[in-house]
Amino acid sequence: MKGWMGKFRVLFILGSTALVLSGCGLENLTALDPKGYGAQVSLDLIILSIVIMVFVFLVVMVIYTFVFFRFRQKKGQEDVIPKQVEGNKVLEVIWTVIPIILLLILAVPTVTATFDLAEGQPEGSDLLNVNVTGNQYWWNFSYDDLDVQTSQDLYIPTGERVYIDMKSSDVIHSFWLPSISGKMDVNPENENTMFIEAQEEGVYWGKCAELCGPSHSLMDFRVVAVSPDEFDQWVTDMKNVDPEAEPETASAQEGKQLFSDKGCISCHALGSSPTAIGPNLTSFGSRTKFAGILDPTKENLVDWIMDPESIKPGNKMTGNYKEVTEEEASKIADYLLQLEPSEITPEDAESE
Amino acid sequence: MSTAIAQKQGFGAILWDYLTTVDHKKIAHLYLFGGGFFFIIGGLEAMIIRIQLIKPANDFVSAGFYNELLTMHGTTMIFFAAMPFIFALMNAVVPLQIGARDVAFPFLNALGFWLFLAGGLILNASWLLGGAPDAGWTAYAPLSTTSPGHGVDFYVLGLQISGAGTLIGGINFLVTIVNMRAPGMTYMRMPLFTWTIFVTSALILFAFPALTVGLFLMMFDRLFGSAFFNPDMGGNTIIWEHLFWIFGHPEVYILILPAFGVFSEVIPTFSKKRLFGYTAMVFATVLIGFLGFMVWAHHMFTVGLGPAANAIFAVATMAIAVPTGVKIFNWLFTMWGGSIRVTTAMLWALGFIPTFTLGGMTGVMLASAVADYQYQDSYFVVAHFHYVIVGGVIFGIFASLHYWWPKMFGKMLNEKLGKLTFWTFFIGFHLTFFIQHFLGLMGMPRRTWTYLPGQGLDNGNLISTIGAFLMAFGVIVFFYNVVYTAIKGEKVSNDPWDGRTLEWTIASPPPHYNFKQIPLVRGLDALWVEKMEGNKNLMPSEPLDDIHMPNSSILPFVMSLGLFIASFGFIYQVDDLRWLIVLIGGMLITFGAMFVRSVKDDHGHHIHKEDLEKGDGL
Amino acid sequence: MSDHTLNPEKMPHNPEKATLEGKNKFLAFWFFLGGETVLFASLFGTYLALKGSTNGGPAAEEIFELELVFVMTMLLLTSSLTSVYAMYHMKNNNFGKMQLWLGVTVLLGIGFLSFEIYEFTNYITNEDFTFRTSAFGSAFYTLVGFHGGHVTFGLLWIITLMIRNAKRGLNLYNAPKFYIASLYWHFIDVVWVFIFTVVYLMGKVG
Amino acid sequence: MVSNSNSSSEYNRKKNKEEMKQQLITFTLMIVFTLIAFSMVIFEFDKLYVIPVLLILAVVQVIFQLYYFMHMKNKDHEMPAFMFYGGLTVATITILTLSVITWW
Repeated sequence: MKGWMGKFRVLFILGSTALVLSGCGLENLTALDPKGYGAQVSLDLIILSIVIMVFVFLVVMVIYTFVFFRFRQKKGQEDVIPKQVEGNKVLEVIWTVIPIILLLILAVPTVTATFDLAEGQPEGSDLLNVNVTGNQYWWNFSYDDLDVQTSQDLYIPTGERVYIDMKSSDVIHSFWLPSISGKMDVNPENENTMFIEAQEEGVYWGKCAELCGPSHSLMDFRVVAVSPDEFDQWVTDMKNVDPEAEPETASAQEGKQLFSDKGCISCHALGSSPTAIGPNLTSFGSRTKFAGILDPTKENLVDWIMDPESIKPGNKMTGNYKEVTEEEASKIADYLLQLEPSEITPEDAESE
Repeated sequence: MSTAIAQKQGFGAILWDYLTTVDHKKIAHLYLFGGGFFFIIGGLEAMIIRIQLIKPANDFVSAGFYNELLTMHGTTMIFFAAMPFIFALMNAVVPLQIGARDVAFPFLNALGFWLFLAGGLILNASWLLGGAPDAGWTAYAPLSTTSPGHGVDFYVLGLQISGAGTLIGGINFLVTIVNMRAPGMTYMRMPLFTWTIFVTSALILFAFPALTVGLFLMMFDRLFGSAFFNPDMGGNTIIWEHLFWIFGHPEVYILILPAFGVFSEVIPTFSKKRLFGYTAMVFATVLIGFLGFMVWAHHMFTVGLGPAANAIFAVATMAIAVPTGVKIFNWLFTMWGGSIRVTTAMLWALGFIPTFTLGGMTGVMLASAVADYQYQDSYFVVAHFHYVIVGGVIFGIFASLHYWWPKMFGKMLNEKLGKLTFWTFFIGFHLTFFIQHFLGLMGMPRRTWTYLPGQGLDNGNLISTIGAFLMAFGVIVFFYNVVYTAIKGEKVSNDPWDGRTLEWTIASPPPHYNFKQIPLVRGLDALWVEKMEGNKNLMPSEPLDDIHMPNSSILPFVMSLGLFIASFGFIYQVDDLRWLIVLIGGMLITFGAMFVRSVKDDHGHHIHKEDLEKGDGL
Repeated sequence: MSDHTLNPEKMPHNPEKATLEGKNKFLAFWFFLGGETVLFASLFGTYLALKGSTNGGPAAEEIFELELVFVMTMLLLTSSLTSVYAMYHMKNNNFGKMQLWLGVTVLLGIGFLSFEIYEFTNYITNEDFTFRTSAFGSAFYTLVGFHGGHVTFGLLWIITLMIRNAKRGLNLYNAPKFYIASLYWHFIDVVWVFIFTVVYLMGKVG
Repeated sequence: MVSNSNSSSEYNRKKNKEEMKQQLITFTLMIVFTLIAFSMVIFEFDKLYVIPVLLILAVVQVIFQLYYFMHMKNKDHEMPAFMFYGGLTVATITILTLSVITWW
């Protein structure tokens, strides 16, 4: 489908630049400005279907406008009785056959693309595999082959397919990365697989697209696409993390103590230990957002620790740790903010 | 129990008359006002949703409450506004169009209405009793099965009971149309509206049982501890999705086909031309109905059914565009060469054609499975289904109400107010929903309580909310029109629109026996045929004789009341087993009424020839 | 309608379809059965999707007892024949014999139902296999239970009809009622044929 | 007139009897099929072979029920047959779906 799609694409790029300039969504979030393979395939089909459909719509509207102005009852014609036409077989055949042809033009690339995007991982390839777990209301990413765990921010290398195996720990979620790949549901009883492939570096927005509870709209995540070298660096750094490492500042040291005293540690894992009840905090200091939606400032983090319910209603953190004062929360925040085990951070992806 | 008696007596008598009526015309009134009531509730919910989304990071309503609103908006609008409106039209028009004195089962007809009302009240009672359902109108498990509180229980029982009513109604109209057509009305002489109701009723018959089972399974899971949708015990949530959509997709056609039927009556009447390609239209209707059962999995493209299933359902879905396109072109060519009068009803039809074409366009776009990976569960889908359901069904209902109001109530809705309603609603509608296509593609998921600033979604949502207010204004004007007409409207003759079908041959509103003598039908557009031959009315097919009519009965109301009561027993027995008493009591009322019905003979009554000759009716 | 039109001296050949009400009932009931087909299909589909999900509880091949199912099948099949006999006598306008054969049908139905109740109690008490054991358990009891519910309703329906009309005999008003009750009874048998095949026999085969 | 209606009812009686005979044969066949089905399972025939045969036997039995016991073979049953087959179509795709594209 690529060859003849090219012409449409040129047309569309001209048109879409105009649209983007006039505000067609946020870069790295909108599906209209694809940065990944799946999103590109989807957009090609979207454009093709729009072109066909706009053609149909124009035909309808031309007839409609003509009929309306030409045959509207005029003064003095109230008693005119038009000829009662039964129908016309030729016309019926025409408007049955032409749509069928138009639909076939759309159906063939649709079927091809459906099988293309469903392609599994080739046998014996060493492509990256990530296990994605959807939880109310956060995402866990586990690189099982690499022995690395992370939450909320998914790091991937650019230019290669990353296979993600998705499963939910509670209700159905849907993993949606508009600018990279479209979406797939995350079901509780079976594993769904899709691949994502980012073509350029960047921090891409992801969202949960299946209603999953009160904070469904706040279940955002991000994909950090970095160059393969940077990715390898990141993996090495993450592997060498020492979860027990002492922080440097006194406040952060106290924070570390509070982190275990207040019961945080019973839900949140550090390092590569497998998924716990809450997000893995190994590289918390480098997070693009806190709790998926808050700008990464200390103030926001303190607010979150003090009262998560007011920020993400229905989350599972509320009420599951001992009460903290603002001062204690600030110390815990200091501890968490210095958890930056890797030099590779989202800024590397964005600065490119 | 006739209108004559009711008019002489007070409010109590009228109320009793409506509680016991089995007259299809009065049941149509009941459906219309029942549907109107729930339409207002669903509309208010929609307005709160739009106010919440007017700006980013808004907290006009809380997240939990928002989920209740969106669930109730969807459920109410589909099951308790659109469906009863369709049933109101069926009841008001079909027996008249086929030249029958009533439906095949007048008693069941009343039962269908009261079950619908009981279901709607149960569902909405949840607002007052600790929270509405909050898992979306699709109620995907396990979110729905694990949802705390009793909200989803109200959803399950409300839909189950109203669904039973719908099923009864569907069978009733199938039999009515098959068995009770006037002499000479062959299948290929049936008005297209009756045809669409026939196909719709068949869809109801085959689609609703799947929902019934789905709801039973969910009820067992929530109230009796079974494990159908509980993955921890081997359950499987996809079963719910399949059962829901095996019902859910035909449901969309159940709603839209009658609207197609309405336009197929309105457009010929106001173009003064017979429907272009009647045979093709009938065939297209049947084909749409049939294909409606083959495509449900296009709601599940992202579920992970695999590429083969996705490809098959994608192609099958696209196929539906063909008969739908046939219909659009046949409507256009009905107008071609006609003499178009732009009344309010016709205005809605004229507004419908481009709007629905857009909705159909996005429908085909959605059918392309891979493109759907982007649209699915985004605002693009929200825009699409509002284009077809509002732009198709609601436009159709507005058109039909303006068209048949004089027949139903004997008074003409005010045309000026009608046109004001149309223009505000039409513009408001496009303002609200057109922009949502783009919001979806720009990354706004469906059912989202709020969105963050700086994602490029602010302006679109603001425009959308402004449009919603305009739509609300249009609806308010319509309700004002209804009240205005009731008080000041002019009485109309039998045939105010220069109609073509049988319902325009009798008085407006019709006497309760409809036809003094059953007419003899001599062609498609039976009245038009006679008009062209210079006859004022149809020839009777029978001599004037006693007319056999069914008796009114309170039993349908009592049966529904019993189920209404029993539902609360079902819901609350989880908390306290003493509620089982309520459950059993309610069921006893229902079964008792059924028992009375089956052992008490009811042969109906006769209106005597002499009374008919006096022209009085009773 | 006057008594005369309902009790003509000569019964027509098909008394169940002699009046418009009868024709309507006949057609509506067939349509209803069309809908019931989808209802049971949904239950069968659910059962097939979940029959392997035993969640550590008993599986199909471990618990089903074919002897019992065979007896139940024979009872229900025979009751289908006896209700055919009843309709045969209805068409010959022999009310007494119709009542007799309906009575036999009811007895066979009660027999079937008793065995089913025994079967369920046996599973629950001796095999520890309940509605809540596993998804398989839920699906099994729901499918077979829905059928059992239909049997119960059918029995109550036929008994009510028999008692109500015992004194006044057959007429054009109640003939359609008897006829559709017997249709319902046959449909119950149709469903059972699939239950014993799909649930029990195929469950035993594995 | 009287004798005429008598002879027609005589004719009907005969026809009913004829039909009853067919129904008895149907019943016998159904019993035989049931016996075959049960014994195939009890004597543990090969699974690959048993399941399709079981299903065919069930379908044939149901056809007997529908066409003979429920009279679908008689005239005036076009509409019932049409709607029943409508239901059967939806039923088939429902079962097919739930047993094929649900996981596994």
